[in-house]
Amino acid sequence: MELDVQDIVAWIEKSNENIQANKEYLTTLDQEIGDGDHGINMARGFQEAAAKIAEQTYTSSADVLKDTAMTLMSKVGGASGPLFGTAFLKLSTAANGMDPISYETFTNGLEEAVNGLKQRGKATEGEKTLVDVWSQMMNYFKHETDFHAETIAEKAKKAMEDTKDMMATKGRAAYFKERSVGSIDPGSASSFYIFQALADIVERRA
Amino acid sequence: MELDVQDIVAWIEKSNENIQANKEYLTTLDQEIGDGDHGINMARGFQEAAAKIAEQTYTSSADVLKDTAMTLMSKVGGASGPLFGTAFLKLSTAANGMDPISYETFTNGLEEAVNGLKQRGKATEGEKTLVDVWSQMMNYFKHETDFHAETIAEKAKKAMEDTKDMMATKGRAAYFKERSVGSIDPGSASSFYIFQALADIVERRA
Amino acid sequence: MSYVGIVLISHSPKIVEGTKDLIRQVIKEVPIEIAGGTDDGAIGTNVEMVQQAIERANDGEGVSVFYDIGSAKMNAEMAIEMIGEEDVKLMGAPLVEGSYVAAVESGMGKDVQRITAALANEFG
Amino acid sequence: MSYVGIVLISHSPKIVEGTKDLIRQVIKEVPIEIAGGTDDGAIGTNVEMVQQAIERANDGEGVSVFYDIGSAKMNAEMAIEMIGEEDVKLMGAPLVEGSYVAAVESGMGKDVQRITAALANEFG
Ligand SMILES: Nc1ncnc2c1ncn2[C@@H]1O[C@H](COP(=O)(O)OP(=O)(O)O)[C@@H](O)[C@H]1O
Ligand SMILES: Nc1ncnc2c1ncn2[C@@H]1O[C@H](COP(=O)(O)OP(=O)(O)O)[C@@H](O)[C@H]1O
Ligand SMILES: [Mg+2]
Ligand SMILES: [Mg+2]
Ligand SMILES: [Mg+2]
Ligand SMILES: [Mg+2]
Repeated sequence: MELDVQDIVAWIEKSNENIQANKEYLTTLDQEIGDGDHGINMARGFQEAAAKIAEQTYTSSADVLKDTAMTLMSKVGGASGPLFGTAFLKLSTAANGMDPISYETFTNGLEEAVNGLKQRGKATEGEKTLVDVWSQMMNYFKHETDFHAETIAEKAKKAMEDTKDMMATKGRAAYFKERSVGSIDPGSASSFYIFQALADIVERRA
Repeated sequence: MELDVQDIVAWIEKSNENIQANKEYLTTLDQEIGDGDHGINMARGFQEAAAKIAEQTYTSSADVLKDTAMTLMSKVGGASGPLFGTAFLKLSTAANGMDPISYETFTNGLEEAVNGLKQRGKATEGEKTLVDVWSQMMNYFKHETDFHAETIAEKAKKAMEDTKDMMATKGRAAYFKERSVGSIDPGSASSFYIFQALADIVERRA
Repeated sequence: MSYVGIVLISHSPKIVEGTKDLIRQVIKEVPIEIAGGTDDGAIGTNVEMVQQAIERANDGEGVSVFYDIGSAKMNAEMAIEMIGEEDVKLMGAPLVEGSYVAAVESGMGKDVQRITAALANEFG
Repeated sequence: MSYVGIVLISHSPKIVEGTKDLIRQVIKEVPIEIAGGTDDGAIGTNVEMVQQAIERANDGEGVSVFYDIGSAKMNAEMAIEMIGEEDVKLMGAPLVEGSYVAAVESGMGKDVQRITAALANEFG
């Protein structure tokens, strides 16, 4: 299966829907081990990204992903802004001139995104950040050979839930040390909604 | 010679006059190696102290000195507030129950004041602070046996001028490192005006 | 439950107001009191304002006191001596960064000693 | 004469306004630019505001950039990468205390390298 420009547009739209629908929940998670703005941040960023994309007709997935990245970077307002911005920018770079996007291209993009996230956040796996979701998804994608809607969603959910038992050592949650254990990482939850949106697009196409 | 309550009242009044008259100059000194508020700080503090003392009839020098100390502490607003406050508080303690104040009592008070200043400012001689004036004055007082108007003023002036060639290692001026060399320390200049006022009182009595 | 209070002292009222805003986003229960500027709102510090802030911030669990530069420290030391309570501690850690850490620690129920240790660990 | 500029980044507009006030009392000539809060004035940071502040602060001598906590650092790093100039440096020193030192050093005509060294010396 390949993803065309309209699929990528739909992915961003669906991600935005999921995040708007779960805005309160994301905020609740961030209240437990952060400053309680993650839902607001992500909702603002994705709302603007979706609006920006709706304004235009795109002929390249890379452009959709790049506009998403730039909007998230400037509009989110918290740590997740530069982070999701970086992830989508790396996906954009990998997608450049590759329409429609093959499974392999997408997987390469994911790998670059994980590298970018780690570099931007100075974080690695196991630190209770969104890196944990993106990294597990990259491993899963590398292990498979094609998009599978159901397992994408399942894997992302599992990766998000795995952050619950971790102790945060990066970002705001790190100030809470041992107290951070027992809550799902907010950025990982948003990441799950983004992969869940991807699964929906894949399913619709299949 | 001894100093009675009226002399101490006159000392504070005269100190205030000197400081008001040199407010601009003190500010200029502090602009060179500080934040330019020393004249304003000292003028405000001494104005309030003189006003407070004018309100009441005192029967004890210790009370005059204590009211001066407390007013300086709360009204000066900069580092010199707690410092001059400490100096006058120590003079007050030494004067307690000792009216009229003998040369010896005054000298003891100066010694306590220097100890207090050093403790409060974590400073010692040679760091280009008001400690340099108070410490030299204490040494001079210990060396003499009675108040001498002219030499008090001379010694204080000399001690103030000696700070010019020092490099500041305490207070705001310390940020300027080598650049602090070549300017008179503002707090030492105010200290000079206070000792000059003392000399005037001594002269008037003589 | 009572928490260790946080007192923020700065030459500038805005710095401590903003720092309090930053902490309040995360920590609601811990007492935070500020003493910024002189009593007439100029750049400077005032020992009475510091003393009053410390007294307001003390719910019985003590207070961690933060300052910005030089003379704020002197006024803080003087206020702390005047108050004369064992569990009111002056912190050498940076004002904004340090007080944020202290507030989170206090919100987790740590006492003054443990907050002081956490700051020493973080800021050396 | 040109001086190394100072950029202050904070989650709170007030913190950087107050810090600028504090520095301006002492140092008049050095460019100081602030990026506080999000573009709608809430608590947070904004990469574009940071980037613009750095550009305004650069008189050709480079810029020392200060931030308060976590995500401000990430936005600062990103802005600095986007600008891609050698003499724009992110400082690990505390926002209020560090920028005060840097401003005094810059006012004495020190370059970015020497300011960075002075801060490392002071704040480790
Ligand atoms: N250094 C970091 N590396 C990777 N991810 C991080 C880092 N700091 C924060 N995060 C992610 O960002 C999320 C918080 O985002 P958000 O609440 O929007 O920002 P802020 O923490 O600035 O308020 C966290 O849940 C975590 O997943
Ligand atoms: N740590 C210190 N020890 C002794 N004296 C000091 C110290 N810090 C500052 N001073 C004195 O205070 C004077 C500056 O006072 P002022 O300008 O009123 O306060 P600020 O420096 O807070 O603006 C200096 O000239 C110096 O004599
Ligand atoms: Mg948050
Ligand atoms: Mg935030
Ligand atoms: Mg001054
Ligand atoms: Mg001052």
